[in-house]
Amino acid sequence: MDWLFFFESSIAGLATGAIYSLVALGFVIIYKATRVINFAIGEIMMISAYLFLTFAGILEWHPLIALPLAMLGGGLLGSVTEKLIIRPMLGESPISVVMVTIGLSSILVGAAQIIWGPGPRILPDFLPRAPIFIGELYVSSKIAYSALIAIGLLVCYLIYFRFSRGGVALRATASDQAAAFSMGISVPKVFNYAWFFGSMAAALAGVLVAASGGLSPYSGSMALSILVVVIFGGLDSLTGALVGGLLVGWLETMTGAFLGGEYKMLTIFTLLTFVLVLKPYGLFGTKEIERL
Amino acid sequence: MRIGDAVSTYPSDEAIFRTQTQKVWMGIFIATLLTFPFVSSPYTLFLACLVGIAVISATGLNILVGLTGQISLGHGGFMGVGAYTAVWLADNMGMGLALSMPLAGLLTAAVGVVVGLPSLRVKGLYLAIATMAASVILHFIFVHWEPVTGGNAGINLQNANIFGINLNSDLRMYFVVVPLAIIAVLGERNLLRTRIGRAFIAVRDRDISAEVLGVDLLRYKLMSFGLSSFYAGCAGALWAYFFKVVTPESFPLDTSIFYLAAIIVGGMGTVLGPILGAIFMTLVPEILKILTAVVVPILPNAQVLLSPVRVVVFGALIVGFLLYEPHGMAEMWRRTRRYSHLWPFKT
Amino acid sequence: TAKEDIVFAETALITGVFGFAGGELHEGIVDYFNYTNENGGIRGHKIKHVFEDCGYKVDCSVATFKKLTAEHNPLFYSGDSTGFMKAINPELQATKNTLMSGVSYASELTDETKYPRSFIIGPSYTDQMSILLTYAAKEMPGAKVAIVHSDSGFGRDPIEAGKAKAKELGLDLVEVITTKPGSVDVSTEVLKLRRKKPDYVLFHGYVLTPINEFMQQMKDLGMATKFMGTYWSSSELMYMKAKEVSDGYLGVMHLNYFNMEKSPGKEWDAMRAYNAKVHPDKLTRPNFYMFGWFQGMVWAEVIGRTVDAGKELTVDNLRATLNSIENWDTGGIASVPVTVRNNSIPFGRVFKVNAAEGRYEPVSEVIEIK
Amino acid sequence: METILEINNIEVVYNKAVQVLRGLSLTVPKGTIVALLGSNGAGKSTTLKAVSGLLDIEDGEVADGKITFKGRDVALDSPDKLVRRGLFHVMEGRHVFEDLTVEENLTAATYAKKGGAGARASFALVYEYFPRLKDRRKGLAGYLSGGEQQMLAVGRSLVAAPDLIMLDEPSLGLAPLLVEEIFEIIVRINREQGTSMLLVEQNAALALAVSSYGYIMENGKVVIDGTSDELMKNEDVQEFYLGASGDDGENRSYREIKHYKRRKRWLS
Amino acid sequence: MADDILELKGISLSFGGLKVLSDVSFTVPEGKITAIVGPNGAGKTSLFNAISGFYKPQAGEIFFKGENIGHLHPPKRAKLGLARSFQNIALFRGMTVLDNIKLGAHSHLKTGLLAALFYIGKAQREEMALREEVETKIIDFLEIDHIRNMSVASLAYGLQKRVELARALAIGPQVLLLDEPVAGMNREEKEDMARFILDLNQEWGMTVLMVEHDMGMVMDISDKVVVLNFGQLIAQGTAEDVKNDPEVIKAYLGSGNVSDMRRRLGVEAAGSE
Ligand SMILES: Nc1ncnc2c1ncn2[C@@H]1O[C@H](COP(=O)(O)OP(=O)(O)OP(=O)(O)O)[C@@H](O)[C@H]1O
Ligand SMILES: Nc1ncnc2c1ncn2[C@@H]1O[C@H](COP(=O)(O)OP(=O)(O)OP(=O)(O)O)[C@@H](O)[C@H]1O
Ligand SMILES: [Mg+2]
Ligand SMILES: [Mg+2]
Repeated sequence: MDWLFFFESSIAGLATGAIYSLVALGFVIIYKATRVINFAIGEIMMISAYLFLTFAGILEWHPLIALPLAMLGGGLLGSVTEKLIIRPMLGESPISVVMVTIGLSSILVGAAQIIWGPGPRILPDFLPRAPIFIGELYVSSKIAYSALIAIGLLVCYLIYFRFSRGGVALRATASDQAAAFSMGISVPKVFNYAWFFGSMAAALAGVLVAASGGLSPYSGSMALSILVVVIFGGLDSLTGALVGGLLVGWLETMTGAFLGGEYKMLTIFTLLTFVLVLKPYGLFGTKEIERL
Repeated sequence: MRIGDAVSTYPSDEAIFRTQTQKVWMGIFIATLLTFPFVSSPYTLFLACLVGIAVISATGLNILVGLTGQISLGHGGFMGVGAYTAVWLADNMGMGLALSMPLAGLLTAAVGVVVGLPSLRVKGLYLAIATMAASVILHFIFVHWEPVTGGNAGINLQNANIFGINLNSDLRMYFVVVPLAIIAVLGERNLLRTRIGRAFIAVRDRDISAEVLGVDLLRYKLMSFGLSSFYAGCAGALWAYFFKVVTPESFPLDTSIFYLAAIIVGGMGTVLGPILGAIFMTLVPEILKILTAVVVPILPNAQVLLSPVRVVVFGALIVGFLLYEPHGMAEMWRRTRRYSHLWPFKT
Repeated sequence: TAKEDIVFAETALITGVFGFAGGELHEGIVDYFNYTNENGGIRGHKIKHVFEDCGYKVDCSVATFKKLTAEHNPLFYSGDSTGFMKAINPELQATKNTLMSGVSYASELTDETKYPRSFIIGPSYTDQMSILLTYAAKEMPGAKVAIVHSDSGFGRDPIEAGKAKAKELGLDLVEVITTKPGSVDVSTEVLKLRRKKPDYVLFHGYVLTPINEFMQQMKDLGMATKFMGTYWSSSELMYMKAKEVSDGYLGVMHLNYFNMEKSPGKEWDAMRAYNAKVHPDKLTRPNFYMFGWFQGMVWAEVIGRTVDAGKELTVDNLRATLNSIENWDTGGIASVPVTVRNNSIPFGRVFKVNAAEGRYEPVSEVIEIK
Repeated sequence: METILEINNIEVVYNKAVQVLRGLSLTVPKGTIVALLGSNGAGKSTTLKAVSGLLDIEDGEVADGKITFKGRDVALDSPDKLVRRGLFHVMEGRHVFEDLTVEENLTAATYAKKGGAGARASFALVYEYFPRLKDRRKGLAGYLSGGEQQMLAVGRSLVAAPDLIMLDEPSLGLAPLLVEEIFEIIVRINREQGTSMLLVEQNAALALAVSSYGYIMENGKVVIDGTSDELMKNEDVQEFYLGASGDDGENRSYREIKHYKRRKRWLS
Repeated sequence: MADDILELKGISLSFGGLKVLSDVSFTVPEGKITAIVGPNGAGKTSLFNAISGFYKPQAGEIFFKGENIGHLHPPKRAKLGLARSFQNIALFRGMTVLDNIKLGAHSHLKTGLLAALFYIGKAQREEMALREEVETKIIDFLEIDHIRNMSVASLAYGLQKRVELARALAIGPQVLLLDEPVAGMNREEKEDMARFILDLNQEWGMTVLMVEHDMGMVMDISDKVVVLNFGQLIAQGTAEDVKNDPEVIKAYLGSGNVSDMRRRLGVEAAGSE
């Protein structure tokens, strides 16, 4: 066995996984607070990447300005989405809300095509290019730096939810809105913040993904992998998002490396099925309370 | 205005069509269906067949998702199983539709039951993704099991017939699809007035209470998966007979989402919902196209310029509909009907 | 007296994953017909062009076919996906009088008995791949080759045939890599290629991404590999979007490019002039536009020749005319003399990206696949 | 006496169609316990929701009338803001956060306080009043028994340290001993923290026992009000709310009702 | 014992480290009303869950008519005639009252999938017979005919409880398990419910096992009372016996004297401020 190749692939896989984790985190935050499964998260990533392209590529602003702006834009998109179409759906069956987000993704895809055209785009280079060698071990620099940035934001989020009341407010709101209100928790605000920060995480990931994978109005479809990630980790678990992301990223890459790309989806979904049968709420998801 | 309907026997109270008016309307509706193909253009006839197939498939998904509450993203994959099976049976066994479709349905039902096995433990979105896993695995099989599925190129249906009649025109297909769609819907409606339909709904509303009250959860969840897949398999078979070719790309994940959208926009858990939803999802894109064509005289390049706008509008329509009436078009229909019955009095 | 209009119908690809190519292609068709009509039509016949957009969805395309066929009874039809071409085949044969071409180069369509009315305006995917492999074998006999293709029906189409061809040409096929289409991270695949050190990497089933990323990462690693790609991967997008990285990239093309150093012929000049007149803002065009233009031109030629021969415009006659086309000089639109064989035009040339100049330059003679 | 809450002639409509309250008025003087009694569906919970602003969530609306809390119209503030101004609503049916642990439930209640942070100290107070919660503080609230959940619901209000607590059927589903306990604690909180209370109850005997003033409502209106002592002596109250048979004032037995009731229904 | 329809022997149940029931044994006499009382969290509902099979006790046996049913799935137990209502109303909100009740009869019906899809002969006859039975026996008895076609979600609380009872009756129970049947009701509704329970017991001869906190009602209508505390059985006997058991008073009943409590708290003083 070629161990060097194994380690190189592993690092690449974990790096991809870190970005998955970031999107998954955004997804989980939104789910935790609002119990909404956001199928449009891929499109939010895509739009944010286009924003970055506009700021950095077309207006030629410095990436250090363009990137936060793109994240802000993604966050605002999430926040506006929440206000306009999620809040009125409160209390409706979760699956109707899912459908609304699917409708939204169609809107965003069309809008991107109208605004930025249908063609594929490449983001301006903003990450260092020189390949990194750790001894013999080669790491693609884009991927490495992307992963570092992603991990940076991940850590910020995790620290916040670990050490502040924010996490409790989020879950309280999700569990019982009326009661959360009666505790003095501003439910609309929690919702809005969740969508804002969740989308912002996705936005950053969107830019990073597009930086190495390119961009088109249909790029959002990569979020399919994210669904797998959050199910692996558990829909409502931040830890799950982190671990699930790394795991899926690594597994996908290893499958690609040793079996071939056509087996990626097959492996992941097969494994997912086994995980679910053993742990129906993913690795870290909370079990739904069932009482009579 | 209509005042309460007096019924004197239990059977008449539980009949599907309880009033004379309803029966008359039904008659008119059937008559319209019968005459429609002779007055329609080939294009609308084609769309009608497409709607018919969609109605069958959506009704099947409604049994699983709407009635039993098990979210599935595997419906497209199930249709694929039905389609491949039907074509294979027709080409290799020389079967006609009358035999190949039910057999395809049965095989799909068996696959559905297997896919449904985790449903006892896995719920909600977790289940949805588990079913999606099934469709990914099915897709892999479609691509790689070359001797049967023809791999990438797919398989062509050479011998499309029913009772020896060649199904080579949309007109003939119409008279196969539409009666089957009616039977499919009636089946679902009948189910709802028996213990099985009630058990499905009980499982959806409160599964564990249902279990304590005597409903065997595994049995009914699997039954629902099986029945729903049977519908999907039959719809897939019809699809294959209609298009005469099946490839791995024929039933992508989008298909599953399409049908989910259809039943949600139409109204989950109702009989009418999947029908309205199937019509909506199939026809709205077409209607939008016609609308764009109207603008052409004013804006010559409209068809090109407005194409992405159509994508936006389609999404916006789904969102708008659900914001306006989260219970779907069936609920809107019910409201209108109630209103018209009470007219001219205000409710 | 004005002669009867000839109807050309089209399922366009303006939205959907291939929208960027489909839109250009559509404009190419539109412009060619307008140009022809403005110049008196084909032997006096004006062309009527009708179309609808379907966004790469089979059932929609079939619906559109039925609708347009019923309303306009077109003589020619331009279809979209391979799935559509297959689904419509029985229907097509049942129509009175329609011949089909489209954006699919699927190898299967070259079977004349199965698809007697469908036609590929160019070499099939298998032929494209063979042309590239032939070129590589000639440039560097026994070279190490890797194939990278997308995991879709389109991406998998020529792979088996390509493997056989590589063997036949004495090339050393060191790796076949499958990836998802679109935006993907390819660093692991690069790791694999880094070990195999191929002389050529041949891409199929992509438009731009992730080809640029492969090239970028492998160049960053200091590898001297040459990159090549089939038709959809040989557009101007390569140097427009991927910039310097694309320098030296090899594409296979049966057409000339919109942007050439010197004019390849009169028709090409006319096309440029017409485009400049109608779309003064479009200074350059991806060759999807040329493809549209060429598609119209082929059918116009077929009509012209049939009329000249004094034959009626029936499918059989048109078909016969089409098959008889041999060494037709397209005035610089096609990069090869057009000869029709097996429902297709199995010729091509290899072009190389000159990134500094921003154009493709021909580097091979016409390569014919038999 | 200073009033903390004043409800003036309010009307409440659900879904723009169902009118539930029809001109209801009541006052809670500062520092006292006021009981609000009434049969099922009279609109008691609706009244509380109208005060705390939770009607919105259920598509209800105060169509007419005015509610003032500490001299300010409640309509001016959002529900969460009201809580921070010192108005705490313990909802009917407990509404604990099932997926949160007991302690996290209390943490959630700290949002009711302006400062927020110092609130953790008050957890000790809660555990002192309800030792059973302390034992289960790491357990998920969803798995608590009904009574424990009720304790938690009241406990959360302690964390919030509000000026007025509105309690909706705190004794629902509680064991007799616990009912007494809860009521004792309610009185203690009222005494020790000076918190005013508006108490909605089915258990009229107890509610009147701990309150100083009571209102009885039927069909969205107050039908009788008076000091608790007066109400307890009222004959109708005794008959319909305290379960005493009209003539001798003794509690009537469930066994003796026999078919009398049902016959009455048949006739009407 | 021949006249004990249900017998629990040494039931122990725990969740993780939490002991919910420990070694609980008692019997339910046939044709009588037995009440289980005990503080909140004592394990009453859990005991019901164990009887109906939703919880699987770690130890102990449950005998129904002399047969060990400990290994049976919940639906099987329902079919045998163990019907129950739930502490937190558990009606199927997507169905009408009538369908909710009919669902109760589920395990006695035989219609198969095919027959159901086509609603042919047998299926139809069976449905009609069921409808007739539900209408005449249950709906009339519980006086809910006016709401039979309403959706349960829109019903008042008291009526919902009654529909739950109706659904339990449709199971065709031999033992009726009622979990807090009158919680949250006012006096009048309680009286109605008590009446129904008594009628079921006396006129239909049904065995009733109920959990209830309203001591007034428990004392008045039950023939036997079982007291649980912290998962342990601390007393059983007639209502009178139990009521005076000091341990029960200490753990569960309290003083039960309102005016006493009033005095203790000194409320009068506050009231007359
Ligand atoms: N969200 C709602 N939508 C429509 N009607 C409602 C809603 N909530 C309550 N109602 C109706 O308003 C009336 C009063 O309800 P409310 O809950 O205030 O009564 P209550 O006095 O608290 O009764 P209970 O003692 O049962 O708690 C009832 O008839 C009820 O059906
Ligand atoms: N599934 C479970 N997981 C963990 N703990 C549980 C579970 N079910 C019950 N418990 C615990 O078991 C104890 C007994 O609960 P149970 O619901 O049986 O009480 P109860 O006697 O019915 O009380 P109440 O009168 O308040 O309804 C409680 O402390 C509860 O938290
Ligand atoms: Mg209430
Ligand atoms: Mg209980």
